[in-house]
Amino acid sequence: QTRAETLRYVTGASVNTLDPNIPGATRESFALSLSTYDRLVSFGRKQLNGKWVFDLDKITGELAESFDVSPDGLKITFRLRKDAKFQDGSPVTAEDVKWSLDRAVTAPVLGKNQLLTGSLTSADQFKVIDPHTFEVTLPKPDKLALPNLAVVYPIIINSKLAKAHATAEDPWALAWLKENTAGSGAYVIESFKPGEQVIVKRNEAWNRGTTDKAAFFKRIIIQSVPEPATRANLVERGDADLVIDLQASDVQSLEAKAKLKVISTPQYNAVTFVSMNNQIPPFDNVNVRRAVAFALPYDDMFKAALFGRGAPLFGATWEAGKPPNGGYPIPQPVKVDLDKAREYLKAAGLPEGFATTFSFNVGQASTAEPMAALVKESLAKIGIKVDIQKLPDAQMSTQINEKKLPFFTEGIVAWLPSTDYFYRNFYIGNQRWNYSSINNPELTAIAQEARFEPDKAKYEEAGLKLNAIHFSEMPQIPLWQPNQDAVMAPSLEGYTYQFHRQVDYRDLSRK
Amino acid sequence: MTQPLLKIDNLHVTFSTRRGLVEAVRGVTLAVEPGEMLGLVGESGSGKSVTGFATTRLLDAAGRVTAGEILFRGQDVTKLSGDDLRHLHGAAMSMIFQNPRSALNPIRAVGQQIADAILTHKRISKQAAHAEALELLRAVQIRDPERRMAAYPHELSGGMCQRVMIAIAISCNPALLIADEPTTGLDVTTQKVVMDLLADIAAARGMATILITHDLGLAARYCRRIVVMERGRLVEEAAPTTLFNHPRHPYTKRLVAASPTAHSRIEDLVTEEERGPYAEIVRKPKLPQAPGTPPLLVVQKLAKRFDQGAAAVADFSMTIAAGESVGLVGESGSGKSTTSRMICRLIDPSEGDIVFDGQSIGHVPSRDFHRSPFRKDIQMVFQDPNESLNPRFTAHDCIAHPLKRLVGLREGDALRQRVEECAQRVGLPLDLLPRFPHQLSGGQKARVGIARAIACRPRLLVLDEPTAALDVSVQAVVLQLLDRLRREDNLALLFVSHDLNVVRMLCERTIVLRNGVIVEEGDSRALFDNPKTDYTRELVEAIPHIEIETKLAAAAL
Amino acid sequence: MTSTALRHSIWILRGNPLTGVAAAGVLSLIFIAIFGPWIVPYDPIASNVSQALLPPSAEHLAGTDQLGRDVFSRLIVAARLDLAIAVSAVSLSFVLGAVVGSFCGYAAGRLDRTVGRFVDVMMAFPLFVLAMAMVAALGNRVENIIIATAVINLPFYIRFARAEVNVRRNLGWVEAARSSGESHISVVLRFLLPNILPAMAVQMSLNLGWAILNAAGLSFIGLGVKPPTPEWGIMVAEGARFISTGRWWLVAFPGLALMLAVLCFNLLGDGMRDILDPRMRT
Amino acid sequence: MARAGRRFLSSLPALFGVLVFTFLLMRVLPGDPAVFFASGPNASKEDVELIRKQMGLDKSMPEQLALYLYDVGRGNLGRSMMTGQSVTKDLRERLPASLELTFTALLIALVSAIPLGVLAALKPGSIIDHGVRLFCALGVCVPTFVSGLLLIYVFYYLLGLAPDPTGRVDVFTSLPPSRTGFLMIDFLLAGDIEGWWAALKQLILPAMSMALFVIAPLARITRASMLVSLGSDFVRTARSVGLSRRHVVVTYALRNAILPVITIAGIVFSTMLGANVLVEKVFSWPGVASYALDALLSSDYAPVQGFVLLMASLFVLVNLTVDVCYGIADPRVSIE
Ligand SMILES: Nc1ncnc2c1ncn2[C@@H]1O[C@H](COP(=O)(O)OP(=O)(O)OP(=O)(O)O)[C@@H](O)[C@H]1O
Ligand SMILES: Nc1ncnc2c1ncn2[C@@H]1O[C@H](COP(=O)(O)OP(=O)(O)OP(=O)(O)O)[C@@H](O)[C@H]1O
Ligand SMILES: [Mg+2]
Ligand SMILES: [Mg+2]
Repeated sequence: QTRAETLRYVTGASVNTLDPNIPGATRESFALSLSTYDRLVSFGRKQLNGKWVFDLDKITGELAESFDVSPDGLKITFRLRKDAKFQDGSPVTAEDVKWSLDRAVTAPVLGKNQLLTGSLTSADQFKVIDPHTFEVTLPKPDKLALPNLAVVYPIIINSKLAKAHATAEDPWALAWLKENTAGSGAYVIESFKPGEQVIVKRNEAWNRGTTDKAAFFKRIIIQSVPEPATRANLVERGDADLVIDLQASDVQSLEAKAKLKVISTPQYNAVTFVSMNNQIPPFDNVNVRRAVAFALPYDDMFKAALFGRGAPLFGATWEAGKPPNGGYPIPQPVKVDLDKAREYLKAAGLPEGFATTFSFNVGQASTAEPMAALVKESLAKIGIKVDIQKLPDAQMSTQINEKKLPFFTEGIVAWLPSTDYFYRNFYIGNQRWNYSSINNPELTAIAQEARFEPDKAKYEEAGLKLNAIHFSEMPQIPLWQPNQDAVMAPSLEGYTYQFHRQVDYRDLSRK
Repeated sequence: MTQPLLKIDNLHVTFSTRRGLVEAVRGVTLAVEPGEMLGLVGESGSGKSVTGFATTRLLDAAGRVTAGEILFRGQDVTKLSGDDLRHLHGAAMSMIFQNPRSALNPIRAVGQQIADAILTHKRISKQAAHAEALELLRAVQIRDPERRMAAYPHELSGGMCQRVMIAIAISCNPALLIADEPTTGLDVTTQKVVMDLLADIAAARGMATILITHDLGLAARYCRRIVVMERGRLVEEAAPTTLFNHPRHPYTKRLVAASPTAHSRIEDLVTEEERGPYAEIVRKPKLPQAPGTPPLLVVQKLAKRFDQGAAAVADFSMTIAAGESVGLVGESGSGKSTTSRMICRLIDPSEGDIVFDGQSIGHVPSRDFHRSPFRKDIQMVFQDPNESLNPRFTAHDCIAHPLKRLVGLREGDALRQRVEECAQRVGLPLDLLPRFPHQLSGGQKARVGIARAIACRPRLLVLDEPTAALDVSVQAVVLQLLDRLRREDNLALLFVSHDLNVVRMLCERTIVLRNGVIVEEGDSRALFDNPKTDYTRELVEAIPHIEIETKLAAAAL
Repeated sequence: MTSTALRHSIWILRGNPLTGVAAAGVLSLIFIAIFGPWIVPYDPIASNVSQALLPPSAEHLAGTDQLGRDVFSRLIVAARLDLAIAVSAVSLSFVLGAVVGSFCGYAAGRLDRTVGRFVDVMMAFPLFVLAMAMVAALGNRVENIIIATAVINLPFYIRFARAEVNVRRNLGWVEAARSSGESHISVVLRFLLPNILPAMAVQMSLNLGWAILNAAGLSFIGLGVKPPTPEWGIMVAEGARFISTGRWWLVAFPGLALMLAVLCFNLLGDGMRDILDPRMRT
Repeated sequence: MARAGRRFLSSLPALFGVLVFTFLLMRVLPGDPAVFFASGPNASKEDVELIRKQMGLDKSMPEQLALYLYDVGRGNLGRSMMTGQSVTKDLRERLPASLELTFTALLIALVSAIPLGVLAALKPGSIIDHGVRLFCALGVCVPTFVSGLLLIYVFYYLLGLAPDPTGRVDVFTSLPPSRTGFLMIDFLLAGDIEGWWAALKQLILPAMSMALFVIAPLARITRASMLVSLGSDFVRTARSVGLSRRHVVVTYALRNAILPVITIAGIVFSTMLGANVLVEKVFSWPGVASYALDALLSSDYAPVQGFVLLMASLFVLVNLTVDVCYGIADPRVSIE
């Protein structure tokens, strides 16, 4: 093998399991699983502002040669590729598919809760018609059913191999699959050192790529390098081919040097917020939340924390105060306006301001820290005294889960970014992801209803309503969608921004 | 006239220290003939060692010969350098040092160390050097030399270490041997053996020797000629007899007087002038004890066991009457300090009782004894004056401390007067009171220690080798002082020492301790003249007597 | 200070100019710590994003940071906090360690062995990880950073005090104090402790530097003091992220400040050791 | 040997203390590991419960402690959520990396500190002495992460002399069969000189930045004890019989002076092993310390507990080794 046929990818995170379903799996594990396992279907891609991104609306076959959705939308029939083989050479059959999907909805795995969002909840919904035909039945037509089969969890596992390693306590071979792969994917694990590096080599027999041939790179090295500046040095010196999670300042300077290819895609399925806990005083008062929304130094934050690398979600003008569309997220008509903020505070009965803490997690420090300093400085001007709290990641998630943080910054991401999905997951119920703990019956009702709304116009209508409620309630303040900056050797091609915000190695090739 | 082996002419040595230049040797002139043994005596700090070091060019980096010359076989040693110097060391002249244990490399086998010395000057094989080293060990009369070759210094006794040291020094047959206090730090019994050996070897090999010591008796015994140094100067040079019988220089006179002999009495130890106004008191005979007075201190079956193992002291009983002085002697480790600390109630006895003035104090835990009314009645003087004063207290503070704690005096005139009074009684000049310990000499520190102990007018004073670290001349003064205090105040003394000469002079009764058990006790003179046990006899015989005085005097006639 | 002590110190300094320089450095550091907030040209926490990341110039002597704050002003103001952290952490462990250690060293026996074992337990801990865990557990407030730093220093002080007292406890003057009517406790507190102070002062001076670095290390992994408080460690840690983009001033100046402070403390400690230990020099 | 055995036994209570203390300390951490690891985009309450159960956190504290102690007794240190591996396995794989780095650093430090200390002691108060002092002080006044980053910036990024700072060996070098876990040794055993060289090159920078930090204490103690032993009586004896200067300095003075250095080196080694967190992070070194750091920040109990236990045991082991070395170097010790 030559260096040219090898892709060296460096990342700050690390792969900790070979089965993405294992609780605690990292983002890098998800990324790896896309290459080592196949799913029934996958997302297509589209161009957004000249950059390739995944396309939620275009589902293409992966192990499925083709699929049909019945007119009532309750049955999806998949016809499997006859030439598809697992990495051990055995053919992929509908039985394997059934076992794998049964596992995803019944075993104690991460996939269970994800597939639920696509109305896939029970093994009864999966049926083997013949060795190469497979059928999924839905209780209701659900437009997220098919996309859900393209996310990372519903991997198709070589059931014979897996069953051979299953035990009575572990019928789904969770333990074995954590450290072994039994897939049909484009790459085969060559070595796996958790926390350090994974090396995979090409599965020559794999032909389910976009161009119907094996993946381009013969070998991929996925290596953990915790220090972001070092990662930047590595690509710059040409020792690494690709890196995605760099600091904004490094990307800016690499871009300026113009020696490397820098592809910056706003993470259009992600949002960074300043969240307020709507249940904790004084943030239970909508006027306080509005006051904060008009006192944040958006431009400065965007510039200082992100070096302007992302899509801002502030400073919009909404005609007649109405949201311009029903998408999510949309830029909000907010900007720094301290007089307005003071008025809201007065309206809230807190003209003198109050004291609170603003939290962020250590892992996010490089962007959150300057942000926090600016928030503190700006809010001080309207009398809100902010104490900045930097929490280790585990503590932050615990406190969020326990709804103890009054005021903090976080980011969210949706693999299947549709308006109702966002609202249902991040604004409803007493659950962790409802950062603002908002409890608005109207919003809840609209969002739940919109989920099964087949009509595009009505759906848009619901989106508009939701966005309007969001603005008037201001449960949390969307700031921006940060860029995913992929920095790579100029010879690399085919990079696509993927739903899981990682690289799909199968997309890549070298000129 | 033959050329002397060594001729030192007007030697000046200066040290540069943080307090400026210190002239340690100022104009020493002396000569050593081949084969002769010359004694170099003087009080501590008089420049004896520095003279020796200058001669062998082993001075500290800070020291420099500023004037004069040192001619060894006609060659000026001060101008040598490099290989010439190395050849001088060991091969031409060598040194024996005071503390043999620290003078040997602790982590190198002694045979190896001797061989090292041989190999630097002779081009022979390692085996040959080894064999020669063995020969030397035999020559210095070490028993079982084959085995000792591989021994490390810590496995040898002090005496054996000194023999090894001598073996190293003579390994290359130097013409001149400088022995700097070769026997201090050894116990009395070994001292004599080592000195005899040294003298024999020097005589047998025709080596000239300079014997540096502050023990006039020792020098007198082995040397035909003695030079006396004081504060860097040579003050007198004479044959031992002359020196003893007709010392000319005042310093020599003092030195001679202060050296205790088998027959000297306390009052002889210091010269008339020094005795001064107190002569009267000392001469006054002791008041006879009224019969029937209960003894001041009764110790009954005292025993002490430390954490692990055997008893350090066992079954120790004694009494002391008011105004009486009792000596406690015994070899090192025999339990003298342990006993005295128990009596002082600084540690708790494991068994037995201590009755002071009719009241039992043995059962008051030492932890609480500081509150006892008897605390001020029993005081102690500690062995090493350098370590017995708090470095952060001035002399005044030291003496005032017990007064403040035990008598309850406050800072003020009354206290100052008491302190000054104590200082006067121990003969401490009042202008020394504001000084810190490091600004005082050893003798002065000892006086401060005694002043502190007597400040509260105790009735019993326990002294744990109070003079062991002092010069003879200072020791004389201190002994005198103690005796005087005892008579003046009717103070009882428990005097711990291993210097039997001193005990004999100072104490009426003596207790001999061995391994924590009393082996003999009785009237001092009787005990020393007629020891009943072998152990005591050994101790007594090892005392360096200065019979020389008479013997040499006879020879000189 | 008596005149002899003064003369003595001058003699030492003449032979060892580094110590003199270090002493001067520490003095100016203390000066800056006290008067820093009044001598800075800019508000150290006022942001000005339009002026962000400017290289050093006449206007901003040490450039500006990501938020357009004047690095020089921040450096000056940080001196107080850094010194405060170091001094209080070290004093805390010093006081505790000296007292506990002296009592153990004095008592010997069982108490000593028990505490000795406890100290062993502490020493056996990977200390930096212990500090991290403590800050993580208690929250990254300045007090907690101080406590964590103090705790990981503690075993060294206990050991040190123990050893120092151990060699002194049987000296004549200690027993003399007891026979002058002092209780055990006051012998330890009023006699032994003051005597081991000079030796411990050396240790403290060396440790001050170490404490500053420790705080910097905590900052580097994100457990340092809270933003936007200026602190050298945080500034270095933040600046380190910019090394590769050529914004050297962000790491160089705070690094230099940190370095100079630690250097001064170390050299001073070294020099003090020599002053106190005549054996060390001729 | 018996002494070493006794020493070891007497340190068992300390180890036990460390064990329990760490256990408690970890539980005091406010982070809930279950919540943290259930942070996939759709993790629900059940997922959290599931992880909690997997980690045994659903039981009461004393029960957890008892279980933990039982497990440790059987050599099972639990499972890391972070890497998904058993902690024993993780530590076994990573410890050689840390040890190799620390050993090399200590070696570099000793090799430079001892001559420096000796030089300074030979001419106390001279320019050399001050120079050494300044050099050492400079070494300790830079945080290791800064010196590490600077070394990378200069030697890797600017000059390109050093290999990329990404772990123990260049990714393109094929690894030798793992026999000892120490790459330097494994490469030698496999006869792969090129690989050995590659591994050595990777080692130099991190080892340097660690060594810089410990040269000072080592040089300082060397100087001090060298001064003491140069001023001692036995050195004077050696000089008085005319031994050559080299012989006096090396065989007599240095060999005695090295004894306290051994003790300090032991302490330095064990503290370095636990404290090289930052160096491991900066150089992406797959060692135990950075492993523990990550675990700590994500409240992953088992690895932190395992790490602390490992460090404490190593501490005991190193102390024993130092004792034994001391016993060999100093004949006086065995007598006590
Ligand atoms: N290294 C040194 N630095 C400074 N002064 C020194 C040094 N060595 C000796 N001296 C001084 O030189 C003087 C003579 O010292 P020396 O050691 O010769 O005395 P000594 O007669 O041998 O005494 P002792 O009987 O106590 O051994 C003393 O006053 C001492 O202070
Ligand atoms: N604190 C202690 N712990 C254990 N053993 C001790 C202690 N103090 C003294 N010993 C032991 O008690 C015995 C008697 O010691 P002590 O100090 O009383 O002897 P000594 O006669 O004063 O000797 P020296 O003449 O050397 O001062 C010795 O064997 C010593 O080892
Ligand atoms: Mg002398
Ligand atoms: Mg004694």
